Amino acid sequence: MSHSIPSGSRWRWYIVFFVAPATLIYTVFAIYPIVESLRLSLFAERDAVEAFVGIDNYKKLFTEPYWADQFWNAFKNNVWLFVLHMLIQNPVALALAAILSIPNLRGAATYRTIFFLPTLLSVVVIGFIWQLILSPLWGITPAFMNFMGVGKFFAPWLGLESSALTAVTLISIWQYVGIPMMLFYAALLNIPEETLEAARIDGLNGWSIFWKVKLPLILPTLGLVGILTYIGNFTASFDLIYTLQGGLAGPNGSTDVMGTFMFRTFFGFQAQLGDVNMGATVASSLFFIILIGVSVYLFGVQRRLQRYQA
Amino acid sequence: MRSNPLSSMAIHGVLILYSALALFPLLLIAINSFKSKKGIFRDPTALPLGELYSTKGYQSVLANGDFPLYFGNSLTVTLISLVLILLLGAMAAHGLTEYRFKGNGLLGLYLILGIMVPIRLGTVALLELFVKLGLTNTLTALVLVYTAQGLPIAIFIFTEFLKSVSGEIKDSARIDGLSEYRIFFEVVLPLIRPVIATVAVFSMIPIWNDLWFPLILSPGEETRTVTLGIQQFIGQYTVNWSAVLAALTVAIVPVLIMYVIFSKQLIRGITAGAVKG
Amino acid sequence: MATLELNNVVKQFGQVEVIHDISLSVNDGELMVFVGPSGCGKSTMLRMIAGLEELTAGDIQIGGKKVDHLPPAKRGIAMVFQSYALYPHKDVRGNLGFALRHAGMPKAEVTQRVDAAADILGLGPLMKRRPSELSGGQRQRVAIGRAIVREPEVFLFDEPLSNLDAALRVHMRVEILKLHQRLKSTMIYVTHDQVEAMTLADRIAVFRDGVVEQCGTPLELYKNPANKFVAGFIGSPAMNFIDSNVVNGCAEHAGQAVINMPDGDSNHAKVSIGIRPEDVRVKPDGILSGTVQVYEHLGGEAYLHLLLQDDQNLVVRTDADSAYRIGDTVRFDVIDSKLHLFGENGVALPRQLTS
Amino acid sequence: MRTTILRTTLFAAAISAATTGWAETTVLTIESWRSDDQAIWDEKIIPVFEKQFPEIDVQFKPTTPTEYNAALNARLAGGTAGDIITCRPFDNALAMYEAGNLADIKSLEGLANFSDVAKAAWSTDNSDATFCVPMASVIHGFMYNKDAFKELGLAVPKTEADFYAVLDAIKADGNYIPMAMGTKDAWEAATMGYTNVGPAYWGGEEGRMALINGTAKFTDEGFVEGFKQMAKWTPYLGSGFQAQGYTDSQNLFTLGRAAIYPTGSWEITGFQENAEFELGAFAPPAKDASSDCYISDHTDIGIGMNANTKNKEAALTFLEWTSSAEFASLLTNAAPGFFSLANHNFEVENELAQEFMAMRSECKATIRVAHQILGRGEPALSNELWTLTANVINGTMTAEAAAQGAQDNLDAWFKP
Repeated sequence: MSHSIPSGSRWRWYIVFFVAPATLIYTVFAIYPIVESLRLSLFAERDAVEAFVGIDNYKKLFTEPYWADQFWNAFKNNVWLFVLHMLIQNPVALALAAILSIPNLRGAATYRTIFFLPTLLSVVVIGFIWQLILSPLWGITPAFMNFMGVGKFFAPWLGLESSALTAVTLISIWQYVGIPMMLFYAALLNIPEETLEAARIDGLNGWSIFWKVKLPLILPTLGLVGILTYIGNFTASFDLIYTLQGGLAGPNGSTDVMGTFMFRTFFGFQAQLGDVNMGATVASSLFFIILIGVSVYLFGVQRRLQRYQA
Repeated sequence: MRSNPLSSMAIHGVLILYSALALFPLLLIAINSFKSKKGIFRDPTALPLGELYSTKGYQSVLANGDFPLYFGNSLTVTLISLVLILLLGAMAAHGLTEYRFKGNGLLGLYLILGIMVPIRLGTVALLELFVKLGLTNTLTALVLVYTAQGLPIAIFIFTEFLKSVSGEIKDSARIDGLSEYRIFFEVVLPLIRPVIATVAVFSMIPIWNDLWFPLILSPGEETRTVTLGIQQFIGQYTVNWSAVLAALTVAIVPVLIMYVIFSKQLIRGITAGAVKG
Repeated sequence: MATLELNNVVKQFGQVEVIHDISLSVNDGELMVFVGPSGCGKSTMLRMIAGLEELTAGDIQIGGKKVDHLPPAKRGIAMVFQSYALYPHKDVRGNLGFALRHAGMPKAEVTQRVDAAADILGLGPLMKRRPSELSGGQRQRVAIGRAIVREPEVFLFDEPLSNLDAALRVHMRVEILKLHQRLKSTMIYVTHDQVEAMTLADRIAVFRDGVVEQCGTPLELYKNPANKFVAGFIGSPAMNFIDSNVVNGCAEHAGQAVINMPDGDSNHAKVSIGIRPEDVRVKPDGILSGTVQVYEHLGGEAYLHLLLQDDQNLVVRTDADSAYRIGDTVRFDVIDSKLHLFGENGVALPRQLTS
Repeated sequence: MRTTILRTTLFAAAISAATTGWAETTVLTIESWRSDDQAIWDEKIIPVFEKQFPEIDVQFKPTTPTEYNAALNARLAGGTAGDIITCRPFDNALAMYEAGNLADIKSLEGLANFSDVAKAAWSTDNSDATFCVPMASVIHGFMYNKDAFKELGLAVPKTEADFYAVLDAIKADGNYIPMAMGTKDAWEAATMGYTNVGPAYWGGEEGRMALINGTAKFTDEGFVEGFKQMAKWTPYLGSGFQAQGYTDSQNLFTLGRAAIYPTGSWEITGFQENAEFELGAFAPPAKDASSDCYISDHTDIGIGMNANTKNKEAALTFLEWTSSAEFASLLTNAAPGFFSLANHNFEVENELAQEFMAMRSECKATIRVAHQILGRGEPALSNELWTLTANVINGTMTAEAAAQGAQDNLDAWFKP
């Protein structure tokens, strides 16, 4: 015997009501355009008409030196970007969060606001300020370094192949450290006071409580920050590098990342005309790289980490 | 923790040092925006006092009488997008967490897929779409794109939060005779209030600061946003740094105000378990 | 006031059946307790009665009327939740009157009903507070008040006391009992705590794995458990079970005949003998013996945890003025007439005991 | 100010539409990368046109140079690009024409006012189609701080030897950075460096045509020498020049901290507004006293029509006007440094502009080496030259290696 649904209606319209508007806007204005773009990676202009070429564009991207060199250069730079963010941004964020979460810290709210400020700013602003600060011409950094007695170590970092990427990355870290800091901070505040008291009774001091109790307890947040860093490393890094170093991501391509490479390919740059199909190919490759990372996180890291969760 | 004065001093020392690092660049802009060009380059770190002081930069900005319009546009776009992101995102998250239905998990995954891919990839298709819809050079186009772009993160955070909320209160409302719609608006929405600030801040930043979509979708004079306006302004005044710095300062202020409004709620939201991982 | 009938109720979540064909009736004005370990289906059953879960098969009647097609609000029920489920953004008065106002009741009547409920529960001074400003007990009282104002035909309680501390729990238990006596309404109360079940219930339904193992008054369940599960679940400390071989029609323990099998029953080679701690008499010439492992003294009475010769455990109640030390050997007898026998499948064997 | 004008025009248009009833206003939008010129167009050029053609409302909508191509291409693809498109010269515009984004305007009568050389920048190789009206050329050379030269008693250099002697003198004095240029943005290095002084070594047009014909290679002496000159510049640049961007250089020079600025004539307006000293210009030095000097008189800006415009007639009207003597004079005088390519006679009033104009008669002219035909590879050779030149100046690459790199780019696709 069939039974009626308590709410009285067979087709639960309210679910449609809740889910449909978001799904619709998202599908039409986010997924559709992206899929449409990715579709283009399977096509190429042959004799002035779009023709289906299968994976030819991908072959080109990975075999022709002109493309492959750029791709691997950008990829390598992205890896460096990621490593630096993981080694500097996230530990600094964690340290700041750990300090801020000390109970009854005076001025904690003010510090928090200040630390988050750079995150709010547009890259137009950030790019401009840091170029000014690091500029060898206007003398802010050289003067400061002279003052500190290390003036001879100054170099025009943004302009040197050896240091430009690292300099840009440090600026990015300066800007975005607020986000992981907030996440860590929230996670640290969520640790029950009893757990910490138990640790104190077990004879752990401040340091060892942090390493042996707090850190394991916020591991899931560490994982989350890790994957957000990974994604941001491929998607968000574009704006800053484009603003600071231009479309060619100089000097000599040393700051080129997947984002700038894709943009340059897709839309062209100065004398170079855009190639929509190759741009889409780079974009799709980027998409798969991100997808692999996210899958590793979802199916490997996150599962393991969640065991610690209460 | 027992605080001994020495370690407390060390802690504040570290915090103040980092504050200086975070604030110095911003102060630099603000200070120099009140100087003449000569003043900026003679000594960038000097305070705008005496002969260095000049409001020429701000005069150039004001002379370009369009900035109020740009601010209006940015505010309109940002606020409407925010409302849509928050409302539709919360609705979808509620639908996904509260009801069992076929394809629920898959739909959830689909909706947060957008975190991974920058919509910018789809610019050309988007533009063609808006041309067909007759929405180019309208703020509506921007609102739609930003909403689509902001939804995945919003849904992700709301879902995480709603998962941690006991379902009993909704059941209780059901027993009190509320329809599913009213349960959402009268019970769930007030419940997620602390997280709303979190989502609002995280969604607001990229919208306010975006340069790309205004440039492509709505570059028209009447629909220009502040960030685009500033950027074009910089383009026109490449060598007039007083004006550029004044414009940059002017661009920072509104974001700052919005942040201060939301910031109290922000931490409460994050700590409410919003972003648990 | 109404009766409640559950007829052949089945519930599946996807492919998993969690309620297997349950039929049960609750009388008008009766306080029925659903008890069982977590995951036994008791809460699911309650939620189906409330209308929060759909039935897969079967039907539910309240006051002789089929209700399983009705939304929760139309079923004439009210429910009190474990987490209280108060609206955090409304004060106590707002929480109490919310359902009534929503149903479109005139303001004056809402106020009158809310005040009456507040009066019963002593919430008067708290009316302007928000839930976050209330203690656990006060919140629970508001949650109950919210149910009362609706004057439902059936009250549903879903583990309402488990978030409270022990003393408050005892106190609230009494209040609920008083409330039931005062309102004389039909109530269904879900708990995993058998003490709550025993003290509150007119009748208890013991759930396990989606079936009702036994339903009856607390005393029936205590005296005549239908199976080993019910026997072990009802009563505190729990009933002891001694594995025993049947030799010559006699269940024996450590070579010592303990109890005769019911007449003519020769189908069992092994049985469990169920012995409640209170049905053991310690005496120096007892035929059974064990070594004291733990001695619990509760003031008015004391419990001995004995290790029997074949390494089985037995908890024994003894009077408070006796003194034992760990390692002492204790001799005892069992009261034959109060023993229970269970077959290998756990089902109670009829007791026609001769000894 | 701008809006006021805009509003007045709109208002006037509305009035005229309302009173006449039939005259509908057509709005033409101009795409351009010259955001610096906004005021010039809004205040000086457009009002003149609109006075003659009140039924057409022209709006100048520039995008900053860094975003111009990307944004324009996206808008073209989406069908929202402006009616009038400012064209970059040669291969870039040609590709846009071939992609169907620029219309063939060969039928425009006004094109007769331009020389074939000028038209070549915006025509197909066989000259069958012309897709932009030549608007202006820019002349490369050097600007210098006249006050500084006076102070140090320096004369304008004519030859390579003079040039380095002057630089050495400035460097020895130490008050000024000899030359304001950085390599951070890369394009100045190639545009104001290599293609500025290089023609003197590869013989200008001769050398460029030889490359196109396949009779010369980048690895030939003249082209390598161009790169070698770049390497010689390094010691005269400001410290930290690697991180010095275009605007940094502009500021360095206009603030009077650098004495010489390798540049093009397009800087005239901005520099004259901002510099508080007297500006002068000199041509790229000749190899030696017996050699000719060469300038890059680069056909830089054309103006064409979006092939898909809905206002074709109005757009053609506007383009026809841009080929007139009136426009040529307006542009050259409003934006001194952008020299009209038309054959009309008009006066150039700006003195500094006149100095640049004078170079035309003193030196042989050519265009930027990589722009015509040679720029069609992947990546475009001119983009490649940016990076190569910057590398040479930075000292991370030898002149020979850079020349080889440029030749490799050609070898990969180019058939003479």
